[in-house]
Amino acid sequence: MRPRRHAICAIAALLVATGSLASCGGSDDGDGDALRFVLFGDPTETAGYEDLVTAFERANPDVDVTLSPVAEQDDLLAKLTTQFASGRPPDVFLINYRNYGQFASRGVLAPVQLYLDKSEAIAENDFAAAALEAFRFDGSELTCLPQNVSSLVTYYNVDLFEQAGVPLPHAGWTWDDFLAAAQALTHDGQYGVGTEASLIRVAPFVWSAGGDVVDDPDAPTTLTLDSGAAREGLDFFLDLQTVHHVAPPEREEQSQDSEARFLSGGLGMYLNSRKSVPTLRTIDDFRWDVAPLPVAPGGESATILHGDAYCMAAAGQQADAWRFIEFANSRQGQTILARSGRTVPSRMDVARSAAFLRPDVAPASAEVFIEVQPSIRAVPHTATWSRVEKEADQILEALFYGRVDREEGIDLLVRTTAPLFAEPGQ
Amino acid sequence: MTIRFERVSKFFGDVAALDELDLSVSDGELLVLVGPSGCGKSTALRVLAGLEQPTSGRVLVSDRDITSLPPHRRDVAMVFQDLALYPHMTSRQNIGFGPRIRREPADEVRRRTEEVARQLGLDGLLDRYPDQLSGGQQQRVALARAMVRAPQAYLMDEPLSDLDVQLRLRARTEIVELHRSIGATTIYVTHDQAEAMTMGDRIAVLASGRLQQVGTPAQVYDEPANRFVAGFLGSPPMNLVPGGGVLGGEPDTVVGVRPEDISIAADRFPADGFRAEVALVESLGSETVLSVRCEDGTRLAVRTGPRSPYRANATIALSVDPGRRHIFDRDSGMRR
Amino acid sequence: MTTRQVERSSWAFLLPYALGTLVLVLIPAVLTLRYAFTDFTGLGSPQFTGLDNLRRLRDDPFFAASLQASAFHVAMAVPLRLFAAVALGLLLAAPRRGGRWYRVAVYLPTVVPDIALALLFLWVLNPIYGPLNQVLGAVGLPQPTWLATPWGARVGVVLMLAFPIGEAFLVVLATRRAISNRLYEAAALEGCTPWRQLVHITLPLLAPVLVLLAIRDTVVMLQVSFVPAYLLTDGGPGNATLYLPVYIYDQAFEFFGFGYSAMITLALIAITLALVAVQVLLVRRWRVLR
Amino acid sequence: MAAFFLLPLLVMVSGSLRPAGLPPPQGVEILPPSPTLDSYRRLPELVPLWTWLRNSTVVVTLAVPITVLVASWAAFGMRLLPPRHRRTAVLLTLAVLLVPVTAVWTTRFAVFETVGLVDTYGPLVAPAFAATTPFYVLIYLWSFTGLPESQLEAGRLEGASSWELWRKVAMPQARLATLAVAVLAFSVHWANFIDALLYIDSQSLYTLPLGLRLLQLLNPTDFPLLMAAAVIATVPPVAVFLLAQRLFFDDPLRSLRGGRT
Repeated sequence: MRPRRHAICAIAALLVATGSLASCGGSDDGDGDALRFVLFGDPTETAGYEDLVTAFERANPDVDVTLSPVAEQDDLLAKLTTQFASGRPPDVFLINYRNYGQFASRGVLAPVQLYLDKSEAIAENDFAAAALEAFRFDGSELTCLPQNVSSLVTYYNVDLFEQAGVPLPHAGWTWDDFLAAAQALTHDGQYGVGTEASLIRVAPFVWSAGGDVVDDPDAPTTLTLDSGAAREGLDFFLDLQTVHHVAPPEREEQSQDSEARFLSGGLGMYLNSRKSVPTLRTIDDFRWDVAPLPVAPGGESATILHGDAYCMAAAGQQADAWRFIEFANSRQGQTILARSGRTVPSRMDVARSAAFLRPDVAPASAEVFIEVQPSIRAVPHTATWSRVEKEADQILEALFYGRVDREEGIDLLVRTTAPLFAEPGQ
Repeated sequence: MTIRFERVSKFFGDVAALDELDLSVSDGELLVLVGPSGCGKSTALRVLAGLEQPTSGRVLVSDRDITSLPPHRRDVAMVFQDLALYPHMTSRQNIGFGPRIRREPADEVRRRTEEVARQLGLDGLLDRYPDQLSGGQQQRVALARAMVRAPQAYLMDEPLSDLDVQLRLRARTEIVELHRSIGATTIYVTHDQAEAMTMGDRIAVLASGRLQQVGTPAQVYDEPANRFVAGFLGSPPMNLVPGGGVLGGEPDTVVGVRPEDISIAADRFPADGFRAEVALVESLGSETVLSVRCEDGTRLAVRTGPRSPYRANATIALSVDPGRRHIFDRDSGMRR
Repeated sequence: MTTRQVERSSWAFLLPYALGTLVLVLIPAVLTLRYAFTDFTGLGSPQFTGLDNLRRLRDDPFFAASLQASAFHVAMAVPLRLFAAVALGLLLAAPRRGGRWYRVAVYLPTVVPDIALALLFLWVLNPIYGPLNQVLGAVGLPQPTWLATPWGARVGVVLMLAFPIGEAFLVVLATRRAISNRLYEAAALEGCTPWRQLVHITLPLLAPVLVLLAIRDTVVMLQVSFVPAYLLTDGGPGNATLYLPVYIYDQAFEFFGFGYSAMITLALIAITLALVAVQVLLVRRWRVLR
Repeated sequence: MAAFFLLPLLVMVSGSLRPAGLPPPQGVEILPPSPTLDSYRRLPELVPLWTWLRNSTVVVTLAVPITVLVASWAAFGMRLLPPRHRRTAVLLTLAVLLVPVTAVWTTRFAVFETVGLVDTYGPLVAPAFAATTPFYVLIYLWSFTGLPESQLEAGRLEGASSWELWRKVAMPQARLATLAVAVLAFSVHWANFIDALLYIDSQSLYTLPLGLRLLQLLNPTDFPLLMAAAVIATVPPVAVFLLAQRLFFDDPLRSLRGGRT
């Protein structure tokens, strides 16, 4: 019958049209043989990985790599979840140590330990211990291979410090020095210190005061920020905004976030990881540098790990995936990435090289990222940790900006997150 | 109550729907406003109802100028062509809508609604919705809605045009009887000349916004004031022959004669007669209309009795009583 | 062509749509239904767990918060959006010079992409730079930190969604235009004021359409408010805007709770159907629909 | 009051003209002091704006015609069905409208994965094969039910197949319905965020909505830049809508059936 034949032809034509998009649209992964590498990062960061992939492909002509960058960590998790669920996980993906637990706990990752042990190109002791530690999911075997070992530091506006006659931050400076500097720098719409209000920002203060954020780092069942030394650290952090007003209040922060404020010269100190450096390097109207976090009175110096690692999906092309990871973590591979200035290489030899330290550009004290490494600690990396953080951060923000009563808020913080440590099905 | 239009004009943009209308309606009269569609008859009604403001002129009711009065203060009821029944209300609610709006007491509204319904034979239908009623029933609900108000005047805007022929004939007589029994001034608008002839105490013929003629049906039919009225009333319409032709007349006139005023000579050729060939025979049962072609080519309609013996192509002799001729000026169209 | 043939060709015309719907809507929906009673995490094979997810739903404080957020949202947004659509639809239905441009103006925010609308409202609601607070400040009203307080964020999302009401507006407009003017003239003759015309004629005649719009808007606000809310507030602060679809997204895509999120989806569908049913029953009662 | 609804667009444009880093305005300002197009210049330097625009354009140029075809076919098929079956088809279509999008997010992924369409334009175009939304089928059905049975019968007497009736009788009279569906489908596909978020990985395939999200994450408080991006995302659907506005506002229901502007 004529009408049907026409209709079916048309449908077929359409299907072919969209089908062919599948191959023309999806760059070169149509055959399924290319190695799929998923990561998160902004365009400048992604550019570094593109260079890395190019170098790898030149060295390994038999392997094609498809790079799939996503914008941020939430999106990365969504992407990974759908891909694992559909049975087509990426062969290699880059993930933060606070998020890999939910994959590792379900046994969908291929641990890198065996591959690393057999590797002739790289060895375990090439890498920073603090970074390795966070990626041993069961405490002994290395699950993913760390790519970087960044940590929380203090960026500061040298000019503002000098104008205010405040001594510059230095290793071993204390909370009192920090607060005094912040207070001296806060005036006329200018603020002393900017930070986001989140668990990973609070944690180093808690540790420095001698407390911990959870009851048992290996098998946490609750947050422990409500009492003791942990509470002191939390209080000091919250007081910055609610009592001393040295941090921008919420309406200011919403209008101009701390990074933008620091860039425009309106902020004395800014707490962040190495990730800010490429952006801060665009500053040309004042001098800035980097220093360790301040230490609690009578406490120990502490900072928090910001580290990502390459993980391999158990269902992926493991052999080729490892070849890529091996290359990326070779001296050559990490040197390529170090150029972006955004990461602290997990390979100590690269971290100590000029590729990372870059004496020609700010920050002058880049070695701070290496010197603080002994004091780096990590939050837990259990299966539900990212969920705990998500909920905790909402409440910490309310606390930091004084939206809720301190006691009530902290109580709520502990109560809300407690059930999440043992969320069913996780 | 009496109604008077005084030099009422209504312009829509550049188009005159009413052009200096002067018209009086006396108390208790049923006046039919008739004319082809677009002649301004509905506009006249709407101006009277207050739904349109005239561009100029005055409308007087019982000698009072009501031109600027809002519709509901004019004490007139209107029945619309599409009836305008509220589809979401039952017959009862439709009929009682006006009184309820005017906050009349509920039992009074109820009593009057039922009374009017009885008068119109709507008894069992009060709790039905319009879409559950037949066309004739809907028409009566619309009428009842107008009557329940006991207004000084009824304005009816072609209320029967959506009914089929049978119903229309019946409704026509019903309305006339109602008018007789109520005795309120009524203006009835229609484009149907037969309706106009049968219903009106007087007929007002409108064309292009201008009043052509007012008078009793007989006056208007027998002495049309101009060519337009002559051609508009009557079916088949009056034969109008420029210059008169076989009918005889001056060159600067148009001569008209009604089809029933042409007689057919039975056997002998009359002195003032003329010959014509039958082109078409239309038998309507009670009468027959012949379409004939005269020797000079003029075509005429001739009305004759039932069971006509004439066939197409037959030649017949016709004559016209000169007193039955209507003579109009060729240029002005006015009756001479 | 015989009737049989006509019927066969009609199925041929329906085929692409039927296939598309089957593959893109029905099969995925049925799969979701199945997952709701499993512990499916997206990894490995799902195990049937009976009503476990339902029990978990009952005890989940985040689900309760989410339910509350959605309830407040629907209660605020649906009446506001409907009121605006109806008021504007009736106001602008009358033909007048340039009337079409007013209608275009009302519709325009509806074609703004969600993401652009969300970005715009991040700016509008900005506590210091935002135009809204500037206006509030200019007339001496307090200038809240909109997105930082639970109610501020909820109201902010509602405010944003008060603009894209073009569809309902268009429907009201079209329905109003379909009502014969004679009805209003008849009412005017009875002395019906414009207000009473609205109450006695327009609203009753619009009623069936209003019911449909209310149902549709409830469904839309319950189910589709995901994108703007996700972009504007991402559930915060304090889960005040953790609308059901946002929580479903979080569970499925961030917390590996495929099975559980499917159960929340079922709950969402059940709530939607219940609300629709209540609305239909209510109007049956009021005899608006015959 | 109607002008009130233009405010968002005005605010968007005026916001995009603010010089970056300007201190907060004192009082209400319609236009920023010293307005500048600087944000529009910075935008393509910071992000691959042209790639995003191109990708979005590809998606809508595929999705809109497919939507029109599938929706009009489906509606014409329903029109040909005997009334009883037609009613069933309409009810089923309405039921599909009630299925929440959240119900198919994850499981649709599995479907796309099976046919290898993940991380292609496929998932963005795919909804067009289900007419984008059943609503568009109903628009066409409304238009086609205005088509008298006699026209179809007359066509059949001439020997026209159903296909020819669709093409030569039904579609020419439903031109306005086609325009309406095309305009609506354009704005839906242009704004499609969630499908892009879920099923697109490669930045080279990012459509504009996903790109805007990336921009928001990168520069959360650079409002002039964000507003400029919002303006760019908004201009095409607004332009398309303005081209077709007659149709929507003169007498929507009649014009869908009437076939002529």
